[in-house]
Amino acid sequence: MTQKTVQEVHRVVIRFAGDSGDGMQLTGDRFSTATAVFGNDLSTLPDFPAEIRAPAGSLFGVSGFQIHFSDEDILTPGDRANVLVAMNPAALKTSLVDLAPAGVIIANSDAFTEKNLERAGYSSNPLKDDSLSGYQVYEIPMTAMTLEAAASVEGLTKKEAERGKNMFALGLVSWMYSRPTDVTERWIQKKFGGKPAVMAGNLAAFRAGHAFGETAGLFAAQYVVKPASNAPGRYRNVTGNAATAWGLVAASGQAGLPLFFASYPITPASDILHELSRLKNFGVRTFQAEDEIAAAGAAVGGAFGGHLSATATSGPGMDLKEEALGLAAILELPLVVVDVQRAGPSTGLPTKTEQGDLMIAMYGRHGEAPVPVIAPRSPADCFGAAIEASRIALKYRTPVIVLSDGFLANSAEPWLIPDPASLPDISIAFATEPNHDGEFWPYLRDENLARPLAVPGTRGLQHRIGGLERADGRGNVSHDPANHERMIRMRAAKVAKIADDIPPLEVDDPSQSAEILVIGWGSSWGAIREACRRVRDAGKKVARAHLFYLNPFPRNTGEVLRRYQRVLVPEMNNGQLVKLIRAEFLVDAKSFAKAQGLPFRAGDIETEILKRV
Amino acid sequence: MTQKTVQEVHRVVIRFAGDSGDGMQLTGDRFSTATAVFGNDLSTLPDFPAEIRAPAGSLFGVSGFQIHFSDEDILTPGDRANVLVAMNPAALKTSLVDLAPAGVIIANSDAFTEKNLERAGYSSNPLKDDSLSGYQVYEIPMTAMTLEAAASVEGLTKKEAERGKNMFALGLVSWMYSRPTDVTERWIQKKFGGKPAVMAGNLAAFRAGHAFGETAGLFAAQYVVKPASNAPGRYRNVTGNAATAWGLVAASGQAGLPLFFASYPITPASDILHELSRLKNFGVRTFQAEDEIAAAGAAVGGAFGGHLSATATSGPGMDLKEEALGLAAILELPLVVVDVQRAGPSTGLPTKTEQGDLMIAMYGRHGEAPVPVIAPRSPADCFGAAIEASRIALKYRTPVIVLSDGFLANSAEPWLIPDPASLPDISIAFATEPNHDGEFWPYLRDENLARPLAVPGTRGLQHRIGGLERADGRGNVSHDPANHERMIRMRAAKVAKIADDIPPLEVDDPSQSAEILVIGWGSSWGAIREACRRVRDAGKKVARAHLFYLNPFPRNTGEVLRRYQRVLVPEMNNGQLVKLIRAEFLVDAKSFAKAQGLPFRAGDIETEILKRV
Amino acid sequence: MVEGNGAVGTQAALTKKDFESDQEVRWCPGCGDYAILSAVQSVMPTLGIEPHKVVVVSGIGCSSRFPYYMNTYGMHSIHGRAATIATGLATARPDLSVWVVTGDGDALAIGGNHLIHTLRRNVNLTILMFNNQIYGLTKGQLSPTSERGKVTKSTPFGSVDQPFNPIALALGAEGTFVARALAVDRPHLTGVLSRAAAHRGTSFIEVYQNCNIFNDGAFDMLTDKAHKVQNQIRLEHGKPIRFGERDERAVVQLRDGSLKIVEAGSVAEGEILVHDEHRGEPSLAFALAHLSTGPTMPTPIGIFRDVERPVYGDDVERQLVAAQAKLGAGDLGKLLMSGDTWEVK
Amino acid sequence: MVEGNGAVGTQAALTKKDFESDQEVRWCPGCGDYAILSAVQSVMPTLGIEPHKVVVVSGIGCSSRFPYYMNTYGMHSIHGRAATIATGLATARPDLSVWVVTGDGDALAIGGNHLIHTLRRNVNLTILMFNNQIYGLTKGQLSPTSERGKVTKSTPFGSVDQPFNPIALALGAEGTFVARALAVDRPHLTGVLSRAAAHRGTSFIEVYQNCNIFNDGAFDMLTDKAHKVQNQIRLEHGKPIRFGERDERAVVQLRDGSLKIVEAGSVAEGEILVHDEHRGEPSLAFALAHLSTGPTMPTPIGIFRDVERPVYGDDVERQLVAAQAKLGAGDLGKLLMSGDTWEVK
Ligand SMILES: Cc1ncc(C[n+]2csc(CCOP(=O)(O)OP(=O)(O)O)c2C)c(N)n1
Ligand SMILES: Cc1ncc(C[n+]2csc(CCOP(=O)(O)OP(=O)(O)O)c2C)c(N)n1
Ligand code: SF4
Ligand code: SF4
Ligand SMILES: [Mg+2]
Ligand SMILES: [Mg+2]
Repeated sequence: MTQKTVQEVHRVVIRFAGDSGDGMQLTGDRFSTATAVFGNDLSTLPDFPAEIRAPAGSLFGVSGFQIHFSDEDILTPGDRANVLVAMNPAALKTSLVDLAPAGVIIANSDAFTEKNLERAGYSSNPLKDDSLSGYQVYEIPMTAMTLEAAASVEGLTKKEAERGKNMFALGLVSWMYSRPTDVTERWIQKKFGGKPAVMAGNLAAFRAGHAFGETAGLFAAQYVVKPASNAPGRYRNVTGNAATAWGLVAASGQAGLPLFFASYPITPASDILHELSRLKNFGVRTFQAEDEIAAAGAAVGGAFGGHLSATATSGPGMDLKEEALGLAAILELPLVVVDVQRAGPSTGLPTKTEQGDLMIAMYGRHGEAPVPVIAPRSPADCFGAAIEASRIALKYRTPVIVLSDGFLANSAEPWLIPDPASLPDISIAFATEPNHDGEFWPYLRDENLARPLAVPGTRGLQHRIGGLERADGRGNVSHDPANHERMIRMRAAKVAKIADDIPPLEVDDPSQSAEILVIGWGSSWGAIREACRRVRDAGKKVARAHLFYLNPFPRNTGEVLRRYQRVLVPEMNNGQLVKLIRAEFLVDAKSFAKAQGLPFRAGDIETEILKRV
Repeated sequence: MTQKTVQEVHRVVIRFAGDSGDGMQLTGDRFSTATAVFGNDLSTLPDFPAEIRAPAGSLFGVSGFQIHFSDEDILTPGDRANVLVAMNPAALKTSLVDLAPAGVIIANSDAFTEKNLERAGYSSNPLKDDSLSGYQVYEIPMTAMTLEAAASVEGLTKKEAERGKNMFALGLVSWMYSRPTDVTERWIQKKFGGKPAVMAGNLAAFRAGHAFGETAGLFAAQYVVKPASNAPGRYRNVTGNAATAWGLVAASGQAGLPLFFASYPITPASDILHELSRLKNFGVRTFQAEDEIAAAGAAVGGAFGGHLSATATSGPGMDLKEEALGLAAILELPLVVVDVQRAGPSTGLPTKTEQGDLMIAMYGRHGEAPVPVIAPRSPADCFGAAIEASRIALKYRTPVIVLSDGFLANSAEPWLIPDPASLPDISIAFATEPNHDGEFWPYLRDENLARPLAVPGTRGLQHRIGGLERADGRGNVSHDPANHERMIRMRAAKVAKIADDIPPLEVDDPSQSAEILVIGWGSSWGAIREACRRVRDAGKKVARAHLFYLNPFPRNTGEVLRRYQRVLVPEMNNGQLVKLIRAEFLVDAKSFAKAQGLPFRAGDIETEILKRV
Repeated sequence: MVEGNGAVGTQAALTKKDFESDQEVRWCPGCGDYAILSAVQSVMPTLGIEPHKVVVVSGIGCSSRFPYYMNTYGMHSIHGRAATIATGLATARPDLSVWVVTGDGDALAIGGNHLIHTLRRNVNLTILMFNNQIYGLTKGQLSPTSERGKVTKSTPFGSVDQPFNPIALALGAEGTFVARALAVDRPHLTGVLSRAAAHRGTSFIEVYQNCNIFNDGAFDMLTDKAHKVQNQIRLEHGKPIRFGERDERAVVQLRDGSLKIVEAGSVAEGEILVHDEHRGEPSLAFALAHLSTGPTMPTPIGIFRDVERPVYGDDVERQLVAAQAKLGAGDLGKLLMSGDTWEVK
Repeated sequence: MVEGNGAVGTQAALTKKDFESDQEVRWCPGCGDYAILSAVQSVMPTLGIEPHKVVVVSGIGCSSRFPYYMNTYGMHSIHGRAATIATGLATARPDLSVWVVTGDGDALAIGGNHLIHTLRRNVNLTILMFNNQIYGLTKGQLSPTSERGKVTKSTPFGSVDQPFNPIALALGAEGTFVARALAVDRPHLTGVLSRAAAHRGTSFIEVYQNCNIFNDGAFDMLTDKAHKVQNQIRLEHGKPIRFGERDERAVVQLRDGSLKIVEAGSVAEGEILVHDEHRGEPSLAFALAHLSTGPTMPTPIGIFRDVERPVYGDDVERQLVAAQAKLGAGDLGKLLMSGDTWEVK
């Protein structure tokens, strides 16, 4: 065994790339877990093809997983990778653009066959010609070594054995970055518990990869990234979709109401349904409807029945839910609608992320039907967003839209697990008694302009609601022109008034004298923050704010905006928040719009800011 | 016979009001026709209940029809009526608010029975107490006189005879305002041609009403409103819905393409379907779909098939069409979508008018899917709007939204019938040949950024389109991030570029030195114009502009807006155009919003302007 | 008083009045909807369900104004979507008695998909579809049950649409309780309503209802004094299917399985088809649905099918109970701690 | 070469290649969709319709990628809405041969309403529904054809949904051509496809298609060498329905109209049900649809029903022609001048 140096580095970006069938998502996921357990801060970016299983070796079938980890806090999955693990030529070809200059390439040389090279459109083998001379290339026959490692395992087919090559890669990279191995080994043991041969094969492959790093003379150094100094407590990795699902469950508990969740599968929102449908012992009722209209309708029904009621979808499904949303707005029923945005319009790029649905969230319904809109900024933030949406929905009797997106949905970050006891009480009181001269009037209002909710089954409070304009107070159908106008204004005022009940917009402006404010919303938070950090590191001044509440805006938003000479609004769309800001505050905010189906790179925003400071 | 004076007046507003079963819409319609044929300018406002046939005598069952006619040009159906024809107590009660001080009430005293008074909530008969002392009241036993007039008609049941009382009222008012009788008599003869007894009864009633005016000593004067000096030519009355239907037929002719019209019934848009389904000899295919989604889908199919394809709906239906609209936007297929707006949100006030759908027209689709939006300003203007929408749709291969509304839909105005030969040629060339190295590339672009359309059935140009992002040029599915961004920008640029192809915004500012600009869109045109006329008549200065093109705005819009110190935006909603203007031009435009389900009264806007000049 | 659908209570007897709201009924004078409202209001007190445990959900249409007139909980919702809302409500709240009132357009045009999915899931709902074979509220267009050739506002040259046979459609969609009744035949209608309410799962009742404004007389052949006896084929469980003034006509099943109307005298009594509501396989009910192609000829009236099948909401509930029994009530703290976690000190 | 559906042409013979696009086929290796694509591409040239007269419209799903691979006109549209687009296209352009390719989710979940309305209208379309009893593209959720108890991503405790019987649903919706085929049985599938193409009106074919990723083996009992002979019940017009290795089993209709599988030897030959695709009344086809509750038992394969009924687009066209014959071609000037007009001088 040669003596290896162990170098300390502060941050590393690794990209695993291979065929859809190569198990790259799993590999990345396991590496993330080990990294998290080790104590680094991290951010991940899964990036998979639209096809379920594309033909082996094809360019469009490449599945990638990028992880950025560090000993300090991490804000994005990283602009460019330092290390690329390429399981085949197609993976190499599609991922090279994302590799930093002089980066490391670890290639499964066994997969660089003539056939695979041709499929990837290489006329010669890049590992053999000098086209990769700008990088540090390690060619490793991973398939062969995996097969060898598993050779002694009884009852394992060759195909099964070969599928362990991702574990080989994982073992190797785990060694390179000094990741703990026990976490992964335990996971393998548990995951394949039912199939001892497969378990043994995977374990062998993982260990072989690790040992190869350790023993082969190939690698000059092993790296270590020290744990980040995160706040003390117990942590886990969490994706946005899982956090959303758990947030809804938490909200149900904090409201003291059972959760009713109606949804129709759609990428990238389906995992919320998947997760919630597992939680039956939490009393969660999930309903896979025949379409998004039915899901939204059922959710309205659940809300009328006094449950905490929610639905989740992505863009195309939003189009279909709008009519029910408008109904819920006039019925004034609590309802949480999660839109996990993806790249549109139409089917667009269904597995890619975008922030294209802010306008439809604001204005997607005919007539005047304003509803509150909020947007989480990171995977873990989805947990709180689900609770906050539930709180607002219940307290103000209104549908609330949560704008998550494909990036948040699938990306993971370490999360300081909250103590359930620390969560807010969001329970509300249902009506139990007549409230007007012995009658029950469903459209009387409290100080928040919220109407009383009498749940079916409550004796004596029978009443009828519906989509025709309601008489103020009494709640019967009213064709009175003045009442209609009053009710339109009332519904708008109710939503606007929520601004009294939310925190002011915080500004991050360490210099206190920046001239430019960068303001964003949703999942671009990390990239914007990282960009500002870099700008400041470069000695320039920039202020930063991030809107969690998009309707209504926090009370001080206008004041914040007007404090700066220039306002820049980076968005992963063609400019939507910027329109709302300009209309509302008459501030000459400028849009920096990028709509490539990918999360922002901090570098892009950094460049844009530097142009303007 | 007493000698009557004939007084000349310049403008009169008459309101006919009665039970839904009393035939008030017909009465108003016939009076309008006679008035139009006589040569007055006019504007009408039908106002009917949501119920099909409300219980006789009920307040909510009152059906009204207001007509404003004049010897000069008319802009609105009139703020308040000069004459109210009240066929029963409920009609009197609900319409009195719309009667001008000292106005004339012509009441069918036979209907003021105890039962009817009670149904209308009168504790005493207003014709007998002095509650109407501020008005000129004529009590006429119309039912009895109608029955008497028809007594000699053979084979007429009493019920049938009684139903002629609206014709009695029509006869009487026709006499009062010196309307020609031949038009109405001819119409009665034609309408009831198949039922001679009913025809005779109605004729007798009409003549009796006329004769009663002439012979009874009741009326001191007969009035005459001279013909207006309209431009020479042949005229007719037209409602917005009829004009829309005919405009689509005209567009089909001018494009040289058959019309395919798919729709699902909804008030107040259904009449477009009704009218078009009659025009089969124009080659118009109408398809009553199972819902609005299917209607929009079928329209996309018709467009792909090379027809001029259109669909019409109202608010709730717009929610449902948005997904197909987004598809059409990415397919870049020509499609005309008419939204006859009604009062929302949700079912709202379905028979009432509103301008509540501008935002959903602009932003109702997930993702970035801009489409052109235009809005006719008067019933007759719907004809040109349908043609212009078709022109833009065909030339730019894009869905186009036409925002009509319930007021335009049902209201009528005289229309100088256009000469078909004067209509624009809006034909386009379909692709017939490969356009790229022997292949057909459906996403190459012409100078307007429009793509080539190859209609199925064209030999050799087979190609596939779809809702996944298209590769620029080639048109295949593309997951390339840069291509996605390029295509999003391309589609937006194409729509924006239409601004080069539309006339500049005209400003009506006779003083050339007004400080305030009033800018509106759609059906409020007449009311705004009338309001400005009054403000100017009062010696104040005001400028006025009206947006027909809402997306894109005419090129000079910003320049126009910035020319004025104050900008006022009257809208029949809670403020929508005002948001677009503020966001786009950063002009501190103020909203004057009214959402009572009724068209603006000129007086309301006048007051609002006067506050600000 | 017991919770839920179909259970008989013990409290002071309820009356029709208990189910009447204070709202003025707003259908056209003479509309068939009045009779159905009255029938429902008179059946309700006999079901032993208190008004506050009943919810009536409707879509949009003349028929869909129904909930306003019932002194129960109610929702007048969106065109075509009542079944979705009712599905959510009944699934969340299996303790309620949830009724859907809908029209032929509301249920079969825009709402067709929700109807068939509700039927296959067997959600615990009672669906009353008022079939007037026309769009009433929008003033007279074609509906999916309008007959071919029908002249309406939207088909001035006559319809070219083949109508649905709603009973056949419901059976094709796995309906467990499928019936037809006439708005004007109160005793028969109330009988069917009681049975529908007693059925746990989705009960679908097509009620032929005259729209005297836009489609007057559509059902005269089944309701007119002069014709009804010849044309109403009453389906009664366990009884041979005979009809006519003196039961002189009968339904027989031919060798090839098809049904035919014959003179009762021309066949042996044993040959006459005996109606069996409860037959598991729906083909006989389907054949009965096809005995008539419209209400202008001899047409079966009554319960075509009434079978038991697991109920959607009950099964959902059962899974919750089972999961809780197995895993214990959900513990958020544990959930969040599940999987890989680590401590930062 | 003649325009339209089903007409035989005279030009240089078309080949399979003429119907293959240049796009790389992107289904999972082993997916049943490949076989269907290949079958369709090989049937097309035999229909005598040139590629440019063919349009394939699809919704969204794995199956719905189909149009990209056909060298015809095509549209990959919106989830569930292919039938609407195809209806518009076929109605506007009766000269085209319009095909719809859809999945069990696309056609029966979100698209269920359009499917049943298309069937009742009898729009001139050939609808191929690839039934893999799962949502493929969204990675493995329950579909409306998934069996009860099925564990999927969205039903980890097993499904509580009663599935549709797609053949029964299509028959309940007035389908005129209703068939079932197997992706892997090329000769049978191509036979059914040819017949479907020849049918004017809506042809609905349910194709059992294996999704080897998310629902592998769902149809093994019908396709496995070991089981298929015992389980495939081939429906052939005019022939007694027998199946099994030596045709030892048969379908008979009982006295009460229901169908039963018996040992062929146990009944007289004349008692065996003779299949009749063309029977006007759909009850027999419906009973056949209910012979099996899923592809894991003896299941009929073939054409359940093939009857003629007026075709929507044809009738629409006929009304235009009639109106033009009666009123002359539309004259805009005259139209605008119709009704009351007046002259201003
Ligand atoms: C989304 C939407 N589309 C269309 C309408 C218009 N609409 C209201 S009721 C109705 C049909 C009514 O027919 P039916 O369901 O048969 O009820 P009926 O009035 O005959 O009782 C239609 C098309 C609507 N309200 N919403
Ligand atoms: C409006 C909308 N909702 C949901 C989706 C997501 N989605 C795409 S395909 C699909 C179902 C696919 O199942 P199926 O139709 O059976 O086709 P398969 O993939 O199995 O061939 C769903 C739910 C979508 N694209 N659009
Ligand atoms: S229009 Fe017809 S269905 Fe509607 S209320 Fe009137 S009579 Fe009844
Ligand atoms: S997921 Fe299933 S249906 Fe989709 S392509 Fe793969 S094998 Fe075929
Ligand atoms: Mg109806
Ligand atoms: Mg499927």
